Amino acid sequence: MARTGVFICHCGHNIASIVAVEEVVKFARTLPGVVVADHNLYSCSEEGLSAIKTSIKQNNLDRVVVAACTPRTHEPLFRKICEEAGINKYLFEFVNIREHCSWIHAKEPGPATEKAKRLVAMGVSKAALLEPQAETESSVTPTAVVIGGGLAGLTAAASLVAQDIDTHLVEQEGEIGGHLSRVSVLAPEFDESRKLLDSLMSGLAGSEKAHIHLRSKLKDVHGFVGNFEVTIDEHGKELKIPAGAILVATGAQEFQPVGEYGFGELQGTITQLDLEKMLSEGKAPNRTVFIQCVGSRQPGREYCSRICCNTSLKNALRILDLNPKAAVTIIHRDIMSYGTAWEELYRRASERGVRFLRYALANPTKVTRKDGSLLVEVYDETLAERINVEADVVVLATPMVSRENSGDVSKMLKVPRDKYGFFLEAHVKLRPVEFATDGVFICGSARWPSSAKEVMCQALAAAAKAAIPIKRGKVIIEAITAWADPDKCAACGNCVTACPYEAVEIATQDGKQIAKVNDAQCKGCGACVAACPNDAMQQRGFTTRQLGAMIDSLVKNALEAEQ
Amino acid sequence: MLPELAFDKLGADLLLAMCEGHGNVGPIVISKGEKMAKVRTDVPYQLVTILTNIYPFIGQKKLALLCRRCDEKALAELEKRGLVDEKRVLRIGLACSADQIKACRCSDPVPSVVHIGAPGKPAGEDELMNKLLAMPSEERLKFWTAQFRKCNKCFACTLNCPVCFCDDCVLEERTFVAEKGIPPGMSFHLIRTFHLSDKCVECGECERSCPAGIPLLTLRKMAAKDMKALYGFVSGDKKKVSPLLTTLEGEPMEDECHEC
Amino acid sequence: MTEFEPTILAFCCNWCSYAGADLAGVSRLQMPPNVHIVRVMCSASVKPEYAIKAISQGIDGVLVLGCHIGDCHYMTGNHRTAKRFPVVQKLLEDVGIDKTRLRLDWVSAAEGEKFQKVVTEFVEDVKRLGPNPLKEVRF
Amino acid sequence: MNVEHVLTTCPYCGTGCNFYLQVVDGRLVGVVPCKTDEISLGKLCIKGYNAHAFVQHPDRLIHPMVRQGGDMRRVSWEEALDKLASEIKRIRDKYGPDSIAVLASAKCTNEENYLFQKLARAVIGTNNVDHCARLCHASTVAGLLYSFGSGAMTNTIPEFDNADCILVTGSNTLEAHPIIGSRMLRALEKGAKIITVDPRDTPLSRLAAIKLNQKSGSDIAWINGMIKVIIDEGLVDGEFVETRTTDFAKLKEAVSGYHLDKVESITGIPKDRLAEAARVFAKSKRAMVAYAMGITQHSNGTDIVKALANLSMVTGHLGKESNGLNPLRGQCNVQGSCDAGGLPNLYPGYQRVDDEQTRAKFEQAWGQRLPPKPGLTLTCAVKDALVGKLKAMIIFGENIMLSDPDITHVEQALKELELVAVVDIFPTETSSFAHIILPAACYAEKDGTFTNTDRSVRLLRKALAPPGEAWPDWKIACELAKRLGANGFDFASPAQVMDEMAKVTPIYGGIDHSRLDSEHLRWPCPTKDHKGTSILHTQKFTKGLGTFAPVHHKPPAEEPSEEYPFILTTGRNLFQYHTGTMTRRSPKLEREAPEPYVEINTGDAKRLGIVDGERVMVSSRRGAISLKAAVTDRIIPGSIFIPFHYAEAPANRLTNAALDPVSNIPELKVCAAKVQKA
Repeated sequence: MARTGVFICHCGHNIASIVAVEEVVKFARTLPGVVVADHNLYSCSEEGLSAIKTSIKQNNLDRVVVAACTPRTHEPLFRKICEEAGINKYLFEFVNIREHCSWIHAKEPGPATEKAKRLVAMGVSKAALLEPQAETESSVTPTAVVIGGGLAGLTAAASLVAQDIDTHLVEQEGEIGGHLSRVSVLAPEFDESRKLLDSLMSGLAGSEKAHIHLRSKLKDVHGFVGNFEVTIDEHGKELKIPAGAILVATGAQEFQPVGEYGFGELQGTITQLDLEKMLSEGKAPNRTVFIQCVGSRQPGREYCSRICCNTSLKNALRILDLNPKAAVTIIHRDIMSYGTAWEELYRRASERGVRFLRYALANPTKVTRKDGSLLVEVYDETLAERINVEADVVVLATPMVSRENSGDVSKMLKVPRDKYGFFLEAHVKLRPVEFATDGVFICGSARWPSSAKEVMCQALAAAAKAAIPIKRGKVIIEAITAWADPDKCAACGNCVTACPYEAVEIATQDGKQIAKVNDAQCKGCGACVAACPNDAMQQRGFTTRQLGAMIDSLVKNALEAEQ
Repeated sequence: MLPELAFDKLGADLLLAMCEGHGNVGPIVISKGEKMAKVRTDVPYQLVTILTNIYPFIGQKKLALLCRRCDEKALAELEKRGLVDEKRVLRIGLACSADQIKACRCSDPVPSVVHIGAPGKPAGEDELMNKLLAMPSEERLKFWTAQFRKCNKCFACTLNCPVCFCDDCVLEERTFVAEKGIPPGMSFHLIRTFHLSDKCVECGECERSCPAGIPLLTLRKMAAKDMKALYGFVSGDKKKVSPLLTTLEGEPMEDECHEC
Repeated sequence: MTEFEPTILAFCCNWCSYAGADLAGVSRLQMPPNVHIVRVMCSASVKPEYAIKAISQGIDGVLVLGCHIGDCHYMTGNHRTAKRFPVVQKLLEDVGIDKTRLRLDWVSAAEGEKFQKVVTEFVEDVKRLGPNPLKEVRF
Repeated sequence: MNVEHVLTTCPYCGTGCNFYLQVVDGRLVGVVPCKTDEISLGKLCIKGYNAHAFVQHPDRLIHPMVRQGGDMRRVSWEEALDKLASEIKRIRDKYGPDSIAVLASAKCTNEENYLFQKLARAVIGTNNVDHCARLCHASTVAGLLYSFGSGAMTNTIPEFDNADCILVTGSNTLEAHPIIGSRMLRALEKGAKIITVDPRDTPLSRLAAIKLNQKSGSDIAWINGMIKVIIDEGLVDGEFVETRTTDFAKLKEAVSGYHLDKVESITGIPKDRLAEAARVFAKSKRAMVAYAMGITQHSNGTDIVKALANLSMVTGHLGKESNGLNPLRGQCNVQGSCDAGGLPNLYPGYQRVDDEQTRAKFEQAWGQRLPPKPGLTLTCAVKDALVGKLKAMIIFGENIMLSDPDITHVEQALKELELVAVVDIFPTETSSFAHIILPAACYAEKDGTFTNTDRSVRLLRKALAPPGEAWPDWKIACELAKRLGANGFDFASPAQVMDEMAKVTPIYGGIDHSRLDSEHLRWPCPTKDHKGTSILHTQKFTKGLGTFAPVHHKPPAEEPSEEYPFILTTGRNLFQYHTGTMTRRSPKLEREAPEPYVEINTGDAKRLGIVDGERVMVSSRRGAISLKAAVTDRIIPGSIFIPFHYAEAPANRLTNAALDPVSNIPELKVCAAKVQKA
């Protein structure tokens, strides 16, 4: 029989003002296996924690249940306390009676208290069946592979090399730089991108730690954090790179608005990158019209590409610098020039006579050719009238879209993408530059269209994160992995099919075919558990007996109470 | 004659069939040269189930068995899960008699190759199923609870099932089947139906061997109808992966929100 | 006779729906206190057996909440969830249990409101159905 | 490689289902039902499906063993049998033959039981031969012999299918005889009305049209009550009573006092429900009564059986298809072991040992003088051992240390004995007291016949060799007899034994193994060309006229008191069988019912503050056991139920050894007990 301690947190007034904590404590004392139940003002405070610790020792508890806030933020803390008090941290169970109870039932103290009791009972019943777990360690190859040689990839690579880590930079083009090399100046500061590129390159060129692979494509990835094997195709010949971490910096690409506003047909309709080229050659047209949100913020591609407005503002000003008499019009749906520096750019543009006309998706702008020049017919939402603007050049500000090969990369690395094909980080706030797949990191526009500055921040962050396992030299795998009970397993292979990470295989063990799970490869999603027909597959910390017991507990405390 | 067909034509080492003996009809396994009494195809033994019991012991030998359409489908379900090797299991196609088809309410009675018997016409839809589906749900629940109340937990339905491949059945566990003792109640039958939803070949052996006379085949047919309606899935096709294990890739995704 | 208060069991995945529930809490979004959440890592790990067990034992409704399709922390986990549960719903119907007692839905970590909406709706739906008939059945 | 499907008979309850044992190269891998079997129709219960599981269990006894000081020493068969023979001789010479008792076995074949009783009577020279039938249907044998002249099921198992009404009392049929239960379910589907009378809610009673719960030990009251209703409302089958029975007047007089109010106060059965049951039963065209231990295991068990016989005769529900009185025998061969003469007062075929001519016949057949006076019953043998009158017990496959009442006394008795020889397939609670242990073959390892509860004589076919040095019991009996200097034990096979048995046993006269191999025969089967008998008493009763017995309600030997407020009743559950020697070694069965428990009514539990699954102490005047409480509405308030399978909490520590004066069956179904939190 387990010796369980239950600790209910007041969280100041957050819980206690709604849930009758003492009542829950009294109830908890009646639960099977509970030897002590107590409450703290703030369980996570110093005295709260030490109270729990002493109680564990005094009552030699072997299970701890804390009913407080959410495990997503506080579980590590309480697990640590358990360890310090000398019991395995996996013998701890968290019950959420704040976010999932007091805060959302603020007007029903009575029912909220009853619910809290039931939740605690469920937690206790699970805790009783928890088992101590040992976290497994595995070694780490002190090498990083960066996929993509644009600003993101370069920055990350440079940072890794600077940390004295062997780094392979894999670029599919014939030259390093990506978009950076197709853009001459970077707003809002208008400094030359060339300089930035050179400084990053010099960081790499000098070091024997840096290995640059041009005209190289990712072909295959195997293994897991610390022990990947990355196969690339370096113009024709195959190369296998053992690596500890992988950074995805594949960037994005400019959307080609074929067919829109006569793009591709009408001479003079171009994209931002075409314009960048013109400007870099010192050519500045007399009459320029920018059309914003071409192919974005519309059905099918709802997102805002975030950088196009600023790019147009930057280029409008550059045109005026090169050709002060030039007429520049920006036709937009909203100008997104967020942040002080960018807003300043917008102010300067309007001061220097850039015309801003606002159109709506409902009344699309038309571009036609009329005796020698382009005629842009726009319905201005502000004036509520149709305006014709003549132009030599019409710049179509199109969004960045995901690389068409991002799908292959996602499959090879087993990392998710959103529906637009951009990669999805593990958690937007908590783990912004990591993937759920340990040892694989994300930065730059591959995740989301980003400005140079954002790209670099992300790249440095990703490099820093990637360096952690490499510098530590070992990775610890959280013990929520799955295992198969050899006595029950019928080797039907459902788990193998279900596993998104190829972590399960059917192997022969003393003459019998059974499923085997590779701990390091298992991410603990439990897909195999649900797929298993006879309950042979189990996930540590979420066994079917544990969850089954929670259901039984709810039945007992909710339904049998009814009668 | 069966042995000739099995041993000489198909090149089997063993033959599994059912024949007369001791005033009864039962299963028999013979090797080449061994005698065998009168074969009786009118007694519906589930030969695939019998095969799976002895399969682990036959080593690399080839075994030929009398194979109705349902046996054929059961073998397909086992093969695609890597549980039997098609090269070691040879089929002697047996087309069921009209009576058998009627008794099984069988909608798919003709094996791909017919060695014995004449192909018969499929039976119509399961009358009980249609009757039940036409009922208001309260009635339906009454019907099934009354049926399940008779369950004596003998496990005949799983033991005799050709596509139940687990030695240790989850229905023997308390984990999911909460009810102590007998009858095991609703979860027992629902879980079993779910487990079979992507593999049941509607051979009807569960119903035939149920001492309580619960219309289990009808329940299976209902599930099969559901799988068809949901995923166009029909079991017994070696190439078809269970829809419960395939992903939705290529299928349309709903509109999303990403900013967290 | 007091109004029928259903007992509802919910499975939430650690990455999206559980976080969504947390957000709902942080945002103080009020909802009926009938739902009891069991945290799992991914909706793909929720065995249909749990739902069947719960409903067989008289639980009035079961909610399974995962990440939106395409957003699964484990790439394709919730695809499988999406395949499995409609089957269970059908089977429940086949034996005469209203399938609305089992609901599968997607709630992202950002969708506190959606979590509130789903919970409130579901509790309403189950109230409309009344108590789980299996509560009364004696086998 | 060699794969065989061997058709044989189930070793568990008395239904006698046939099935195929799957044998692959000497390894037993499974059980396949026999779809053409007239009894089982290709259906089996969970025990049947697991009948292969224990056979090759590592615990099997595989060597003869002899006690030496504290522990058992492995010896050769020679040594073991010589020792046994010399011990028997020594004790017989010193104390006389009646100081020795042979326990035959309901788990052994007819042939073997025939040899056991022949060994006792013709070789050792005592009628002290008995077996566990004493504990189950001794009262049936006695009661029905009195009423009908034959103590077996009057009808056959398949006939349940076509009954319009089935009265089931004292039988948890779906758990104890699942496949007979499934026949009743078939009848139910066809619209038959099932009436159950039982202190417990059973899986069957939950499906019954009329469900009556009587207080344990009040059976004669409700039966007489029903008879009174039937007489008062003119529902008697006059013609049947007139032409086929005698002493109706006595019955009429006897039941006249059983007004339904009085009956209700004794039994707790609401009077109108009882009256309704009486009408339904009497008015049905085809009505069957099925009963078991709940009726027989009482200190007035014989009278209760007679009462049921009265009920059947009054309504004329006898001697016709799907009309009859049917004791459900609990073990694979308990019918056969009685048929074969494993009883102290009866030779094979229910021929009395105290009848001059019969004895002469057997002396002639066996070439030996035979003891004239009936021997000791099992229950009396234990009592005699306690007082030192009995000195030796030769026990073939019985586990009296768990199956018999008041095992504290059984234990003392066994300790008192100078010789305890146990022949069994597994070590048992009883064998731990043995001086000599002999390893036996189990059902799957030998040929022979079982006679099931509906008198079908069914073949066992050897599927594989016994483990180690184990021998079939028939061989052991023969070898022992020879060492005791006997002739007439040179049998080469059980078939030859059956041939001898048939010669001296009229009801088996026409039966031999070669016929049985392809024919379904039920005794009486007097001649080789006789097809066997399905329905008994069709034209006349075995004894001529059926005799009504005026019997009266008598309270059980022990009634609830201040100190022991509960009525304890014992029995089986679906997953275990008797003392568990076989089922508890079958993983899937053990897993379903792994531990002892006491069923207690929800209300009573609440009152005592006991929650489901909690450990409690149950005690009676004879002892106490600790086990888990199973709180349920499926037992009536004031009663508790404990299955007797579990050595770790043996129900028979508590039960009362009060005996029925006629049949010596103990009152296993009623004793006073108390329940406390442990």
